[in-house]
Amino acid sequence: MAVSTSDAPKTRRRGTDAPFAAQYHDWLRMMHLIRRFEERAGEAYSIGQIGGFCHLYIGQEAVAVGLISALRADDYVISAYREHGQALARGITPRAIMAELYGKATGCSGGKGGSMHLFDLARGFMGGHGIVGGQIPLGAGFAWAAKYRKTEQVSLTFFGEAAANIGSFHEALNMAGLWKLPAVFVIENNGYGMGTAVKRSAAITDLHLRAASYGMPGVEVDGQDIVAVREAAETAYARARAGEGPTLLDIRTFRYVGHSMSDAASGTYRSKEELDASRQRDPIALLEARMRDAGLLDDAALAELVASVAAEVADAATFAEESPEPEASELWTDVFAPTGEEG
Amino acid sequence: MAVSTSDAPKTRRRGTDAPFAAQYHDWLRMMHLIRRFEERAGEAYSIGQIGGFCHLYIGQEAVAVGLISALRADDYVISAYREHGQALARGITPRAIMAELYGKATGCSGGKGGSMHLFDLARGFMGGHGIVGGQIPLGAGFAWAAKYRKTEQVSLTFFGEAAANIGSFHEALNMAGLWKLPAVFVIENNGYGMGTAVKRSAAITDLHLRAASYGMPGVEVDGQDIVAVREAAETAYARARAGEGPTLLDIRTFRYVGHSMSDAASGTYRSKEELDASRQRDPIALLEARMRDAGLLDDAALAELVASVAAEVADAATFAEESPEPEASELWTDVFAPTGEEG
Amino acid sequence: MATLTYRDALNEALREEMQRDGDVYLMGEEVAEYNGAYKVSRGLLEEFGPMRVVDTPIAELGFAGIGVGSAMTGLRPVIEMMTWNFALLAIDQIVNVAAKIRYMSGGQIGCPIVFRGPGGAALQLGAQHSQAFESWYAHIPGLKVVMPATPADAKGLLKSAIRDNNPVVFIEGEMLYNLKGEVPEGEHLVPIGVADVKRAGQDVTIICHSKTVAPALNAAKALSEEGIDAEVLDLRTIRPLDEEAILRSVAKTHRVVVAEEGWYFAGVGAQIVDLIQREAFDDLDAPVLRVHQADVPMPYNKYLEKAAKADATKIAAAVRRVCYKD
Amino acid sequence: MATLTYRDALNEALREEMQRDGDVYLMGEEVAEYNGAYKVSRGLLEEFGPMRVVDTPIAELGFAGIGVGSAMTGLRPVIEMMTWNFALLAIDQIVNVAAKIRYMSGGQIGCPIVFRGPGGAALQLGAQHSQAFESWYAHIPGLKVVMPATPADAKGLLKSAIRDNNPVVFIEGEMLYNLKGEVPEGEHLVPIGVADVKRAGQDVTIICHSKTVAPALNAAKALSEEGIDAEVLDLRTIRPLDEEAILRSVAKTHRVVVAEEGWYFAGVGAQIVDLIQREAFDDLDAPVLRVHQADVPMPYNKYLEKAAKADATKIAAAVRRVCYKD
Ligand SMILES: Cc1ncc(C[n+]2csc(CCOP(=O)(O)OP(=O)(O)O)c2C)c(N)n1
Ligand SMILES: Cc1ncc(C[n+]2csc(CCOP(=O)(O)OP(=O)(O)O)c2C)c(N)n1
Ligand SMILES: [Mg+2]
Ligand SMILES: [Mg+2]
Repeated sequence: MAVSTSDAPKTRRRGTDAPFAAQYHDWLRMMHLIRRFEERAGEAYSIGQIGGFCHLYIGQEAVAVGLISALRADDYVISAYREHGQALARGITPRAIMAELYGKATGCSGGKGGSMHLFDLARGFMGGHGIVGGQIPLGAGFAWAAKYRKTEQVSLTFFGEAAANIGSFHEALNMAGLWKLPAVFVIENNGYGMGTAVKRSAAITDLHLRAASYGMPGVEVDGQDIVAVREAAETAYARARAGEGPTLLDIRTFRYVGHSMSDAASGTYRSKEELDASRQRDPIALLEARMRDAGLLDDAALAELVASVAAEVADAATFAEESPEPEASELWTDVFAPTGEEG
Repeated sequence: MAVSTSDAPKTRRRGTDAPFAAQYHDWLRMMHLIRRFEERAGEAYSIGQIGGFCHLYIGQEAVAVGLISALRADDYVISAYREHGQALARGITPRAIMAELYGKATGCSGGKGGSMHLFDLARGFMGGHGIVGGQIPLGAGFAWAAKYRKTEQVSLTFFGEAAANIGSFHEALNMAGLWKLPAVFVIENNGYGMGTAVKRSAAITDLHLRAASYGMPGVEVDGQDIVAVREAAETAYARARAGEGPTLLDIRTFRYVGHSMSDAASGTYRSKEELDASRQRDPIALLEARMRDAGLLDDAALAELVASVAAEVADAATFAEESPEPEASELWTDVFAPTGEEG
Repeated sequence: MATLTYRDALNEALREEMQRDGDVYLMGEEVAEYNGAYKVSRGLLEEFGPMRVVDTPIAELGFAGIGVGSAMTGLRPVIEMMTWNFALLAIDQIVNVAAKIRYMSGGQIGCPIVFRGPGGAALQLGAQHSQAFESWYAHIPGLKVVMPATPADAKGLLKSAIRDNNPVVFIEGEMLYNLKGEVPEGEHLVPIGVADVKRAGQDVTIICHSKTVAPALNAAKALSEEGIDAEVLDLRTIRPLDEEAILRSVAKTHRVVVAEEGWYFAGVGAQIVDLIQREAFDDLDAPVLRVHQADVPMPYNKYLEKAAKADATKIAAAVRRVCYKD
Repeated sequence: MATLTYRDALNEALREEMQRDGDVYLMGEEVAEYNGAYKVSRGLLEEFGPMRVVDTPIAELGFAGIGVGSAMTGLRPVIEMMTWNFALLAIDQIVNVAAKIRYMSGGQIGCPIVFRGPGGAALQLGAQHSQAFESWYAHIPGLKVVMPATPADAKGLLKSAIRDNNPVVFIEGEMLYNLKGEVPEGEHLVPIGVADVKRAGQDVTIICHSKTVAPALNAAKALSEEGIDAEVLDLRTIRPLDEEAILRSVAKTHRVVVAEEGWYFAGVGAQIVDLIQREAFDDLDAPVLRVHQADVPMPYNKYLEKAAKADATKIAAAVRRVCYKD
């Protein structure tokens, strides 16, 4: 793996197919599930069934699936507010997530968290955080805990490229590098922070080079090619579990939609042309082509997959709609730990 | 000037003497003045004439004098709490500084600031700040103001190497690089943040390499050789005034004393041997040798210089002792601007 | 007078002050090309250009410090916090530098800066995005804290804040931006530190600010039908607090309810209670009661959120209690 | 009982709890090899090693977040802030994560963490190093705020804080570290949320905490010679506040002075006044008065600093006024 102290950006290209072929179907289904889920969430939002802020993941599916599919069940995952896709990839059910977006008692945060605050402790899914960069030190903290307990767990932290300019990024990566924590820091580089393009917010645009400040490898990865993402993930996890320290991945991807439901996909800060161009390397289409080439997918199989995903998402929406609101008394619970269970 | 994206540390060696020979005497006198002033401040502190925290600059004199001697009168200087030397180099009188340490009304901050908060707006000396790293965005702000007003002023920001691990360093340098601000960021790298050696606080010890994250040159400089410091300063200022943007200087120096008056010079975290070794390249002795080689200094001249410096510091101490305390009413002034002078 | 939204009133204040004084500039996330996350700065980039309307990276601590530094040299920055929740990252520069630099420098260095943006809760934004921090900033000597509730006050107070030579924490409200009202054109200055009687009344005083002003007026309307004539006093400025206006009203009504959006413990209302019981102890016919957010992080669910928030119903109930009419 | 300094009582609490529970670790600047900037952690590195006594870079936001993250996995970190002034840089992690994570996650994820270090002013450290922020933390639901005034309480409360399953803001005092007192050996637990009558009295209640306890006792001593018998109530915990203990004392004395180190506006004292006038309105024979820091940034000059601080003289004067004896 390239250490980032040299100038040339390292782009991980499609790797050999062999090792992963058996998992393509699962990956493809999960990417379709994420996309369909997000489309449905967008519909629900636009008719007021979902409130607050809602940030969709459409276009970035290969990043979450490629990275999370390679994790151990006891590893930790943490992200920002654009985390529906990562939550699904980590195995939280569409029902529990959709119900959370609806604010229902059956949601994965009991209706108290919402779209930006999805949690599932049993799956090591640690949120869902709304303050840009705030999850980066937390991710380093999970890695610290893994090192403390000698469990060889990995802590996987997702954040947007705009978060690479905030102080917590610098402080957390320095300590992670200094202490060789088993952490993998993922810049989900979709090119924009709200309406601000990378070149207007970062003094350098090859963000993987920042790894050099922290004594860790920095790798640029093609985020539309799930195989490239998966390969980068495995290298980074192996390094982390071996006690060799953290890795910074700069994963280049695209956000097909607006920053949030209240932002247009194109217009003010990016052109329709740019947006259309970005869709040319669609992560789902790329994997489908790869599978067809390898004779692992035909129209019938794809149709069946798409149909089952649609059904699962429809079921999740129905479940969310029919689920009860939290009890009024829930307003007052979960502020403090139940008494009598001191450590 | 070397851009820091390559691995090899660039150490600026003694430059040619010619261009600066005329200024050696002033530099030497200022370095002696700083050292003698700090010795006297230390004495005053130990008998309770000075209170609070007191961080001495002994050993680092060439850094302040080399950098500040090359500034224009209308440039800005800002530092942390170890700033007596920089305040003197910027021309604040020993009387006004010593009086401030004594908390007297005649002090450069009216007795309200103290050792950590020396100010002189007329000289563009903007403090004296106590929160590690807090002055770095402020220094970028002076540079922003210079760019806004098109004045070709430079903003010179001093901070310790331990401050290079805090978020404000990252945020400020990124914006300075992004906006090509006329700023020079100086890591006064004395090897320790309180009791913590660089290698225990930073994931990489060649801190000038961090400049690569911000698209600016990063240069390692021999901070005991005032000529090397001065040369690095001139290159960086020229770049800033030309609108080419900021520079990060990693200036290697030594703190001969403890972190503050309440910390021993050696013992707990560094050995007597290490401390003695560091004194082998004393910045004052090095310049004296250079001057003697060039026939610019003899024993008589040196004795005279030392005597006049001693007299000036003694006068400053007497002035401070005899100066009045601030009026009791001063407690309530300077919280808000005088009314009636709205902008 | 033109009828403007609170948003456009702020925009007008910014435009007028930037036209008036070349040292005034606006800096923050998405303020320029995006016209502001809440469109408060619409059109300003076009009119004033990229040096005076400046998009920043996401680096609240850094750009707050850059703003403070530039103000130390005499510029008059307006630093937009996309929301005040994010200002927690910048609070060191606001509290340790902006609020103290004049004092620490013995009066040499001023800091004429405005930090502005929406505070408090909107709708279903969850715990991290729904916080009212005015009591925190008001706690700090050296800061002024301004919180307009109407479009006219928004314009007049922002203009005064920009001309003020001290750091001003100017807290708006996402839920107020679309509020419409009459706004005087041009040179309309509302002085900082002066409260405003939004409704005169005899029986009880409802002290409120920002987002609790409208509910207080609604409560007063409802109560008038029950024969309770409530005075609604809008603080407009939290610091310096208009103590005279508060005591004047209390001397008239002898009963007080303080309504604020934030949490109760050491909130703004607590300070007002302290003032009243100290300075008007014998005027009071009943203990002062407070209405505030439920003492929990803000929940996402819309019904729980509604139950958590201060509203007209809760204000009216508190008024009935202080009038012993419940 | 052994006589220990407040510093050594804290050290004993840390040592005992680290011996008791392998999930407890200490992290912060200079806590390990340097034995702590104020030597509170002396000897702990030696006994527990570098994974459990951890020196950090200067990165308050980062290591506070690392602590919070590790607590989310069930570890029980004690995060030392070299002083609470520097915690302003970390306050986003304390307020937006530690205080809210349990609520936002619907009760799934706890955060058993202690943030500790000296708060308030020492001697001549200037404006940026002399601030008391307890009212800020106490404002936030989800945080507990503990401020012991004696060595025994320091040990007993720190042990309770470390065993508490919630985030605890534990504020010590540089000026208290050398204070000596009797400290029970071993399993000495002082419950969080329980105030303590440090001196019983009949005529007036002085409510205080942390650094105002000693001056309150001195004032009470002086006042007793004037025939005023003052009760001194040490809050010990700011949040949850022991409201019963306060109201019990007020019901007895009918007169109250609240003394705190920090600024007045929306300070802890304001909340106590709010409580008392609401719950004990008819018990009060005089308005509650408050003693606090002058409403200015802390000056460096020693005489100005002394004049700015709350002390026994000011407390005694306030007591005379509430007793109408001045
Ligand atoms: C500290 C902070 N500042 C500002 C915001 C408002 N905000 C939310 S998302 C966002 C853009 C983040 O962009 P990026 O990190 O690239 O992530 P993306 O949205 O592209 O996934 C901003 C400015 C915030 N939530 N937190
Ligand atoms: C934010 C913050 N954290 C901690 C401190 C306490 N502190 C004061 S100086 C210092 C060490 C700084 O070392 P360095 O930056 O190398 O400067 P030097 O003292 O060596 O000149 C520390 C930890 C502080 N003042 N501010
Ligand atoms: Mg992005
Ligand atoms: Mg240092």
